[in-house]
Amino acid sequence: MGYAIVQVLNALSFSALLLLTALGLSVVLSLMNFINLAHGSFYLLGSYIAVFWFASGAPWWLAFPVAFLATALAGALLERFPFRGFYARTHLMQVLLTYGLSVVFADLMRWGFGAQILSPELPEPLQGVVFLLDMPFPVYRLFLIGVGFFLAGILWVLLDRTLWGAVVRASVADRGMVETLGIDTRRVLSAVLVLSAGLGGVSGALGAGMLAAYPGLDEEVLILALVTVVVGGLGTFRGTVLSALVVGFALTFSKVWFPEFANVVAFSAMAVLLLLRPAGLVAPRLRQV
Amino acid sequence: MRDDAQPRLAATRRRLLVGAGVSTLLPLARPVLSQGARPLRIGMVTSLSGPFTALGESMRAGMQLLLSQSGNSMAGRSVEFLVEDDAARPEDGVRKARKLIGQDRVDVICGVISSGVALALRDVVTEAKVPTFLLGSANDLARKAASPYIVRPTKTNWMLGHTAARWAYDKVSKARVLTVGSDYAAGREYVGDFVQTFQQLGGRLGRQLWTPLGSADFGPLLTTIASERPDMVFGFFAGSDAVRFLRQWKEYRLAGRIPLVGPGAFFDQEDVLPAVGDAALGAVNAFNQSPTAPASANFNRAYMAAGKPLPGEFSTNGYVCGQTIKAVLERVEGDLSDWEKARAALFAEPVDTAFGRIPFDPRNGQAILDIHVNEVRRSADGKMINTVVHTYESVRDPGPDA
Amino acid sequence: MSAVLEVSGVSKRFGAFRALTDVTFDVREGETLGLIGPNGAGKTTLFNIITGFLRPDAGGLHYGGEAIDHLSPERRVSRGMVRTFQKSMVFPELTVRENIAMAARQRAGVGLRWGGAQRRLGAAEARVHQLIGDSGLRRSGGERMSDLSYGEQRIVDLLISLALEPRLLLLDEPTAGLAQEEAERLLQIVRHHDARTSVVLIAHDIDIVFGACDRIAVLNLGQVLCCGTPEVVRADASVRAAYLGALADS
Amino acid sequence: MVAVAGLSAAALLAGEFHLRFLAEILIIGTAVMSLDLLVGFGGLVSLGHAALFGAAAYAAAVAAQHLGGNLLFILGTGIAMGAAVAALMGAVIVRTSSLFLLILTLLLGQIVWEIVFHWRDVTGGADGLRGLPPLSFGPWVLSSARPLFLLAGLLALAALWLAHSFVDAPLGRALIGSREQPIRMSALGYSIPRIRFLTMLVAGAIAGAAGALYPFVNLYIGPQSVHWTLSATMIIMLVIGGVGSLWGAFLGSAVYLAIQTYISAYTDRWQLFVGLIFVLTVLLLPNGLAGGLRRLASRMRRRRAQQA
Repeated sequence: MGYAIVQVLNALSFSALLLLTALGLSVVLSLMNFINLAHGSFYLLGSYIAVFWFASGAPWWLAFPVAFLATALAGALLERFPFRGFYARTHLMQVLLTYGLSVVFADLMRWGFGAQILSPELPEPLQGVVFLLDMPFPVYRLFLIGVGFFLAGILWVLLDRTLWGAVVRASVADRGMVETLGIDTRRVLSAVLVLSAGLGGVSGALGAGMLAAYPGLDEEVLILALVTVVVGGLGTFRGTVLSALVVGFALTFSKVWFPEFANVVAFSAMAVLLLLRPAGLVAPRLRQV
Repeated sequence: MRDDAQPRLAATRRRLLVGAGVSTLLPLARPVLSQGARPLRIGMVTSLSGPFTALGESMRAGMQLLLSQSGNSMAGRSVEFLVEDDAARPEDGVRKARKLIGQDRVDVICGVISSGVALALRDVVTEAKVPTFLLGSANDLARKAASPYIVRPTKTNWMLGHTAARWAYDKVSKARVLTVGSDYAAGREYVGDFVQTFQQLGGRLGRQLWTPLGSADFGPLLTTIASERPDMVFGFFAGSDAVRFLRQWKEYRLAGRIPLVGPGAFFDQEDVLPAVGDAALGAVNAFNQSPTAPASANFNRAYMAAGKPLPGEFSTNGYVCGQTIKAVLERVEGDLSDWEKARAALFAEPVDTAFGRIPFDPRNGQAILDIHVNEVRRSADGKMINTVVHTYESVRDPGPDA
Repeated sequence: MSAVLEVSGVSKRFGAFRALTDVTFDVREGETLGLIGPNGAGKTTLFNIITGFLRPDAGGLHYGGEAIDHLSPERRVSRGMVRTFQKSMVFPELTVRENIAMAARQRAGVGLRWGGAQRRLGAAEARVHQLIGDSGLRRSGGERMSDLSYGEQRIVDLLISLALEPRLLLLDEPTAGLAQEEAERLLQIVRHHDARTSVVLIAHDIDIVFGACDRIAVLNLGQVLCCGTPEVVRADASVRAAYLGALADS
Repeated sequence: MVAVAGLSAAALLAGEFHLRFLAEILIIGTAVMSLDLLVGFGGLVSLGHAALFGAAAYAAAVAAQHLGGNLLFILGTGIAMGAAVAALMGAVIVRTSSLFLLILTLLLGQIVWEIVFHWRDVTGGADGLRGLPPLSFGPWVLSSARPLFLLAGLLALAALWLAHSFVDAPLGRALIGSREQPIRMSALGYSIPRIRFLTMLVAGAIAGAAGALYPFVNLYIGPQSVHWTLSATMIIMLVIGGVGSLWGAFLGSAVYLAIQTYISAYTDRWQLFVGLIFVLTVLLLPNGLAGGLRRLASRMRRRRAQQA
């Protein structure tokens, strides 16, 4: 019983991690229809920041806002050039540009932070463990679950339930209309991209305790995030949350039941899912003609 | 075999690409001098991108340290050192080796981390008859893939798996031993060799778990291990997998409750231990390398003086590889033209290295090594250190007999 | 005169929105049927259902006396049911000739060939030449589509459909955005094409519809208000109230 | 003509290492060119192309181990395997597009990789297969660099010709149509799944032919040749060379492999070079080097015409 509960919690904590990595990607995709494959780089940058911040002795919880601000700044610079010119381009061109940038950033980060695996010393309050019916479960993972779904909740309120969110969505749907209201849509789009980059950084800071930080992690995280967003159905926030749970449980329980073939089983499950629902779990209704 | 019709085409392209500054490396740019005065060209193939980047950088640093200590000369010949990146991809590694042989005309090839690259190189260097000091650790390199042109100044996976089983059976647990391994060639060999020896000694095993290479989350696996309540766990992971496994091993409070044993690469001093805090404290590993082994002391000092951390396996490997090359050259007075003779000279007498005094097995060119049992202990200044608690002397791979 | 297409009791909802409710009418052989109605009346949805791009929630379609509800869009095309779209849907990167040939080859049954069938391919090419020549376009056919004016693009768009030699041609606002003269030329091409082809024409321009159509169906809020000759429709009080009146007022 | 002249000049002048390197460029280039059919003409960005290439390579290597290296037999095996995997992948992906297609091909390709990686008895697992018998054609053994290079050259020329004929044929035109206006294509009665499926088969067969020769350049095949990272590398090569030009694929693979082979000896930062060149290509040369060269050529022609 304790075993089953902890395995479910394991799945939930991994889902939370997936959700964290996917949120930023999902936000730009759903609101701006922009694919940012450099998202993994934001994540990894956030992880490195957390590693050094935790080691510095400054108040540990500040690591998260710092990671957010630093990557948001990087996002703001990239937004000016070259992202801005690619919002209206095809998905293919966006994929190529941002993937190319991620290759550049990967090597720059390796240059700056070295090739060694770095892993943060977790702050004291997160090092604990709880025993559920005699089975151990780390406090840090409970923290991840909490923060992951909390952040998703905040974003949902911010983007779906506030005027600001309505403006963002309207800016994408009908740019001209919003501009006649005296709103600078370019700044709205910049703000979304900066938010997304910051989310990437803060999720990197949060996830560093689980995934560590090393060259190549950016790509691994990107793939996980991309699979999550796509399985969820492009451009829906609800879909991303649902999909993080589905993918997280699929990956975790394939490890529980078929550890040796975990990847094959999980990949096949996701492929079948995409076959059955070719537009993802939650497909936005689009008029074709 | 070496093609003497060196292409002009390529030489100009290279010049275009890299400018005149490196033209000293151009093979045609220098007149052919007498054998003794011609510089010795050593080409290293190692991973400077891809998953083994950190290890490759360490290996290169180890070799460079030896070269600078020797004043960039061996047995009176000056040495030119060329490094090529294999990105841990065999196809790339082979191409780079062919470049070193065909274009740069190296006298010696060394290096390699990935077993796949090492095995792929085997036929290339054998066909080209280039003396090669190969550092991958797949068992086959000392067995089916052994070659008269290959010398192996490092361990095979069997040497560690086998020794770990002897120690585990004698000192840790004779039954209810669970194994967990990264599901790729090295993991299969380490765990397989451990299981074989352990069962031959009469030990009884519990579950055997495998997990895909590159796992982000070991939570499900660790929960399974916790529910199995084994008396001991033998495991192998490398690089980022090792770091994550060990950290999560501690987070799930298995550290200190279940003895953990593995081959040394799982607890590498340079690559893994600095990244896991005290998560590996008390874990035991069988390893040909240990910073506390007496033979390694001089190397440790010199390596750290160069601003590096306490050395791990691959920096030591790079250094030992250089020591071996140097020993061969000194025994034949710098003349490698007769490799048969040089090889016989190497096998005739052990070589003193940072791994200790190593004799080479004439059947396969494989080093016969002392294998240490290291326990991860806390040093006076709080660092985690692989500390020798026992040494199995002269462990010899079964080689072609296996 | 027998019916080519019978639409009986077709309904379609999108969530809470009733796009079509119990729509019934027919299209007769050789006639031109106008389909008018205000924005959002369901005209394009109806086209999508007829051509198989959407499935109706209720009701059915008969084409040439045969139920076709189970047929994919491609199968319906192969039986001579051809449509155009509200916006111009040409292949901008290809030449005019290649645009039309895409349809002509499909009509000749060689759309997916790779090698062989030279004779049929040649016939398709000839057909393309003929269509371009008959259209009155002053173009050789070698120009890239994206270099053409909008009016010319719409004409090529129509020629693509005609190259399929349709039995039933569904035109979704083919004249929208065209100058009077261009619109008339386009309709002329349709009329001169083949007397046996039935045409369903959606258009906003009432003059065009009343001038060009044998019969007219009026759609409002997803329902057919009235269907008959231009005179009958003009006289219908409900149409006047719902549609014509509104237009006249504005 | 230029291509044939270049190939024969290289065959006469270059040395052992360079010939083998050129053979590798031509083989990888052929695989990248087959990807161009999907990406450049069909708008189908696949991250699973290495699975077609690599599965064919393994099939050829295993066949050679057991039945010898007869060239035609090996080529046939590779083509059949490439087409078979492409058929499986094609059947799955025909109804998806854009990012869904990207992820689905990634997942399917990685499933192939997992099979290769785990089926140790046949594939050698992570270590790959080594010590393959060399290719043979009648009495000739094709193990040294020059015949391998000529073989790769012939393969590349044949594949290029085949791809051109495909693109010019009605099927290729329909593929372009399905990229430009998929909805209109259905309205013209074309079955887009069928177009995509047939294209996958063709691309798979060409990639399979390239894959069949690949293990024999080094008499080795490893699981990296199936991994998605090779697919991503192929896309980088394609973009640098020029999407939609077919011959640009060879240019792209040459540039990429040359950087990787030559720059990496002097700096650890070669990936930075690749990344920057890639980004600059996307920003400045949307049609890649092939498009850039073509533009340059036409400008020079115009200038010459003005002078004359």
